[in-house]
Amino acid sequence: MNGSKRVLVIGGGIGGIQASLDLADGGVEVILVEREPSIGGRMIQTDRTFPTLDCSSCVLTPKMVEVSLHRRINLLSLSEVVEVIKEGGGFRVKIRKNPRYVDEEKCTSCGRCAQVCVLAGRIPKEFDEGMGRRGAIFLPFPQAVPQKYLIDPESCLKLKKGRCKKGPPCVDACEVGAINFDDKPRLLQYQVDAILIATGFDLFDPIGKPELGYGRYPEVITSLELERLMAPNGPTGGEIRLGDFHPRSFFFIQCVGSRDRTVGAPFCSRVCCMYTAKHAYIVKERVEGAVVYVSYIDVRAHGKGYEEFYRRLQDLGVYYLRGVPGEVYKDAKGLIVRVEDQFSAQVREVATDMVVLACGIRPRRGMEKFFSSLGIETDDYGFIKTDPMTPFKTNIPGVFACGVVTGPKDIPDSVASASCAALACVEYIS
Amino acid sequence: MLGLLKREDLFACIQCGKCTGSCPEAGKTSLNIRVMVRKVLFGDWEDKEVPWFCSSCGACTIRCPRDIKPSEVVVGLRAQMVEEGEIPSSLYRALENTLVQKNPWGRSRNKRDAWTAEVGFEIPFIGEDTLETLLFTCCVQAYDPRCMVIPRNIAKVLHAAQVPFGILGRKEVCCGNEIRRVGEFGLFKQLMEENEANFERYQVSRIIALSPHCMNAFKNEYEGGDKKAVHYTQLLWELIQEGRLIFKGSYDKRVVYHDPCFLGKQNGIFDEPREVLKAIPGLQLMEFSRSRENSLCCEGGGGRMFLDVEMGERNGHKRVKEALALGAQVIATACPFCLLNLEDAAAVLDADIEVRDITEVLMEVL
Amino acid sequence: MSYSLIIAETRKGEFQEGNFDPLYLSDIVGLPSYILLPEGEYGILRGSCDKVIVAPLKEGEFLNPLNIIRLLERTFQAFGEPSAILLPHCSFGIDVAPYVAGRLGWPIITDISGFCRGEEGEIFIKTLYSEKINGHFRLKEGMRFVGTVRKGVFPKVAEVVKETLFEEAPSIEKDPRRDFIEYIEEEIEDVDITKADLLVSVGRGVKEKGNIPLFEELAALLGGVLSCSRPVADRAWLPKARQVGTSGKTVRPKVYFALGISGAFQHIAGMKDSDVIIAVNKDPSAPIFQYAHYGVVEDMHRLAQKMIENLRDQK
Amino acid sequence: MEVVVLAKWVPTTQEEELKIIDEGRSVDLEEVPFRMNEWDTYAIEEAVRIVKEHGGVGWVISMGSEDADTALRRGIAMGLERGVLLETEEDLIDPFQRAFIFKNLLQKKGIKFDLLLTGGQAEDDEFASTGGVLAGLLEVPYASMVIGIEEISGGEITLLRELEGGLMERVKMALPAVVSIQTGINEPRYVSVTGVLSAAKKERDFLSAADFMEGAKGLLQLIRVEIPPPKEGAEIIGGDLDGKVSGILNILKEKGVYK
Repeated sequence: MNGSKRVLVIGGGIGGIQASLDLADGGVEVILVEREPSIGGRMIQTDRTFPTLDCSSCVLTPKMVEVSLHRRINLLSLSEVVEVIKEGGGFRVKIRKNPRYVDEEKCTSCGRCAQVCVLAGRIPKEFDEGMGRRGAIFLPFPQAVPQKYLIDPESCLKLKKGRCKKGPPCVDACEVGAINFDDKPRLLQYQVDAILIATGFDLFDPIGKPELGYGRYPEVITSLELERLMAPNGPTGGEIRLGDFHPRSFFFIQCVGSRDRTVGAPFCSRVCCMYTAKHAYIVKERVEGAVVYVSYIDVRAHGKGYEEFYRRLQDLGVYYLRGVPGEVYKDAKGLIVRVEDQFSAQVREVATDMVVLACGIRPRRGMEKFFSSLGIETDDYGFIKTDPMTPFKTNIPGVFACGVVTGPKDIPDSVASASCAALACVEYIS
Repeated sequence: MLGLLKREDLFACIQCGKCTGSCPEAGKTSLNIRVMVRKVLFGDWEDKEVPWFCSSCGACTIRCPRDIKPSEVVVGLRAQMVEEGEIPSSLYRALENTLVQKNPWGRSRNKRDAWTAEVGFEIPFIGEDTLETLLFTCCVQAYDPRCMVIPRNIAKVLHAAQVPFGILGRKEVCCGNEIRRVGEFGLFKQLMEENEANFERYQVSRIIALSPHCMNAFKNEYEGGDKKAVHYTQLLWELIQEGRLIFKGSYDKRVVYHDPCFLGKQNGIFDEPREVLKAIPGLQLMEFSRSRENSLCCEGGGGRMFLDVEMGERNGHKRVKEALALGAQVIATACPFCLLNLEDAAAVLDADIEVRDITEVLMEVL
Repeated sequence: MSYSLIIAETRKGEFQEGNFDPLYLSDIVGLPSYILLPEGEYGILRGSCDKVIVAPLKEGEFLNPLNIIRLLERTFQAFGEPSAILLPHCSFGIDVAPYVAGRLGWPIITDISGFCRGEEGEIFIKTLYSEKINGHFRLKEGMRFVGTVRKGVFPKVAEVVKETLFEEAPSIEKDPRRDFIEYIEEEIEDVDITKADLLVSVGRGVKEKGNIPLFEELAALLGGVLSCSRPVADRAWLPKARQVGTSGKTVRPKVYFALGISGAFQHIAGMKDSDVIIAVNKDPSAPIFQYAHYGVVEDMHRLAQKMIENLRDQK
Repeated sequence: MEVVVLAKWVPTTQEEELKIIDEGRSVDLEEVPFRMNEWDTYAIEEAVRIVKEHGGVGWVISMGSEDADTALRRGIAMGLERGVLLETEEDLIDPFQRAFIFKNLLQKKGIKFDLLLTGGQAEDDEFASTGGVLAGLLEVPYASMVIGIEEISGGEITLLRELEGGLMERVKMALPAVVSIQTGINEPRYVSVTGVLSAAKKERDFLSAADFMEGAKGLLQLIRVEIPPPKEGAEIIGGDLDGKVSGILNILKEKGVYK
């Protein structure tokens, strides 16, 4: 019924995926633009979801595949919207598709190229938050969609310096001749009737809280880094270790970069209490005899089954400690977390093997310019402003938003907002 | 009643405890700054001893996620006691001395320029010419024989680098940084006004502060605002970059740098002192685990140089032990209070380690 | 012939040494000396003054300016009016002298530490501005005054040996408005600093209580006892029993090792008879260097540190 | 209970190298800062406490140049109520004369007191006499070097005098009386700069000392001042820190107190 209508969905995380599928299933043609080489977003980086502890990739991978196969979804990976012009009832959008240097049509995803890359295992892997390594030619992660290799021009010797080992080896290894060092960015233009923004979030960079020792002590990691250590498709195959170091004691610090004016973020990120609870659970489950501390300001277990999950954690013997640590440093005993345990009003200096920072949520970096070019209003922190009664609408008619781009949400809420926004789109364009 | 704070400001406190977790005095003294903020909010803080435990390192205020400024709550409580006249006797002396002689030690104001005697050349009074660059000595460096070497060294460096500068001599009065922190706002204002009048009268366009405490006062507390005050380490790094200091010889020692709270944490000057040290030939710079923003307070601030409080292990002792564990031969710092406290600790611990001001290390190779 | 009347101090029946200074001053000025005392035995005075006048008053009644003034009135009647009333400069002298001067309408000079006679007449010297200045005072209306005399500054005029007469002062009706009740001894403390051969004594320069243990250690390593000056005891950094000086203990150790003590007269008075005084002070103009046999210009903390290091090494 | 304190505004000379001027007749105090005589702060504190406990009015009276008003303001800031300054530019050093002027003031102005407190001595001339002479002139009881006031009741005061060698005496006196206060009797409260500034708003009486000179002639004349000749002085042990330490240890060994 809407065969001629077209919607641009920006962002291929769980929100963008759900919205695209809903729109496409409703007969709308979807252009799904993803900046990264694969869709999947933040959710695909996580090991499991809370509070049910479902395997994230088991839930998400089928949806990602469905996106790639859907006849009404045009997936543009490695792509960015560069211009949007209001035109008639709709928009004319310009999209830059960045070069992959691997022909998507030809690549069979055999992986031989990656094996022979001179830099194989030497470049920090984005998907693993730098915990794992890749080469200059790589597949973002095993379940990536599109299931195509790409070359990172920043590290590839051929692209950067013009010369690699003879061959180069990847070219020699590729039986289908998919590698194309001459690939160039392409500018695509589309006419769309509506736009749905689902650009998601970044995590707060804890370098901004120097007292917590991130970037200084390798044993201080972010929650997303821990996700990668826990995930079966992560650098350690799900084993919680740093190289050969197997931590036995863990200290989780919540509200890192949330509820914190010193870093310009007085808001609550909504998800950290629960994902930390989940982490604590998995640690207890996988590391025998693990000693786990969780420091918090308030535990906000507001969702369905959340409080019960929190309670389960306590039954497992996790020390929930009310008080925000002042600092993390190292002495002869190892990492020391200095924190006031408020219920005993006592300052404790807790020695621990690993500190995990529950970093708060920030809008995706680099979106401000795009939003302002469109005239989209954002709040003080860069989240898109919406009205309470239409939480999926931006101030620009025809531009909708879902997921964390309008404010912190967990996965169920993001999915719900995606479906709502999709519905609103359909309503708008008909 | 709370100095610069109003009680209403404290309602925003969510009792997260970041302050207490950050406080170098928490645990070892009975100061629990979170509890103090809470009790002050409810108007039932009564203790007269605990507020004196704070060393004004500023960590609580810098890190407070709600911008409550707990260290100002301490200052407020102190101000209340100052107005009521109930303060520790040692502080009584320091304040009386500052009122009368313009320095907390009660040394004669007329001897404030005594340190110039041994520099070997005439140091002009700032008013003698349009010199514009003022070397601000302040009290510890002017009177403490151990610290007098700092102004002398800087004077020599400026002289050698042909930077014209002058001093206020007997006209200089205490910068008031600690006076404000012990809650004597009236006296602070008096000192500020006297110094600012001199800055104005002699058209000072740049102030070289020897102590981070003075620099902080000029930059952050004086009504005139940023009087182009720089810390001497900033000046030294400038001179080194401009190639105006010529090094002779080599300082072949392992040196660990201790960040003073008022230089580092509170004013963000972390790199210049390190750059100066790194520029010294032969010097091997080491880092404490707790360095930069996490530097462990020497406990010399907030009037604690004149106050005697009961406490557990002195942080200076911890610091010296940390330096020994690192294998450092020298602890270098850039604040007279840190210098005195750390040197004292090294002596008490009988530690085989030198404690030096950065200027002292520098002079070895100039 | 006029005379000088010395009102002497006794404590618990003991004749105080400080009474000799007014006696010697009287000899130097050239006046016959009469000495007024409470009930007691004063053979010790034979040969050193012209008259010993014993008042029919108990010590507690005598050491009282209100009774003294009544006693003086009767004494003047009996022996004539003196040219000078002299007292030792001590808690008694300073209690009685000004009151007597007020009642009599006479000038007063306290803490006299010198005397000379020249063109300007008789000059009494007293220190001003914490010992930094000597003031030369002249009596505008001739020799009639009340004075207190600093202890230990006037030597005995060698040739003076007097035929001392012992007399009884007339009895008086006591003034009921001031009454001695009792002496209060300070509580006995752990150590007796008056019995030590070596005193390590700290003053204001110690700066804070937290520094005391350093000097305790130094004293212990040297086998001495730690004492202090008034500011240290006032702040209760050391017990009062450790205080040297006029309001504390008078000590005569073999070595008095003073650190960070500037040398207020009250302190000097309590230690100046030590065999050897070693003074450490960072201020080279500290008055204590005038009294010490050996001086070290140095920060007391730095020096103590170093000494402790050396002493530990030797052990 | 009417309590009067005599307080003096004195030059702070402890740290100064003083110079003689005026052909040997006076000391150059031009560059010397002034402050409240330390003993007087204890006397004022004691007065404030007495008035607080027994009610009545506390007075602070000072004599000197107009700068001595600061003494009044400090006294008021500490808790006294009334301030009187006897202004004079003359350097009245004779304690007898000073006391006489105070006597005239009290009598002419009808200032009655139950207790008059002075500091044990003034830091500048160290006469320690004004209170005692005044008590004599007024024929009221007097006690000096008081280190404790134990009780005031029934027109009597029980106090402790500090004697030498750690000894004290307990004395009872009838009121009205004059008492001179020794340091250490209490812990004087701190007076903040703001406190002194706001005390400036309180009413004080500024009178000319010249109006109270009747019969108050100077009996004592300061004809000369001089810097005392340096005493023999100490033999200075110099050298570096090690040299100083070994020098001291040698003396201790020589004297046989340290082996």
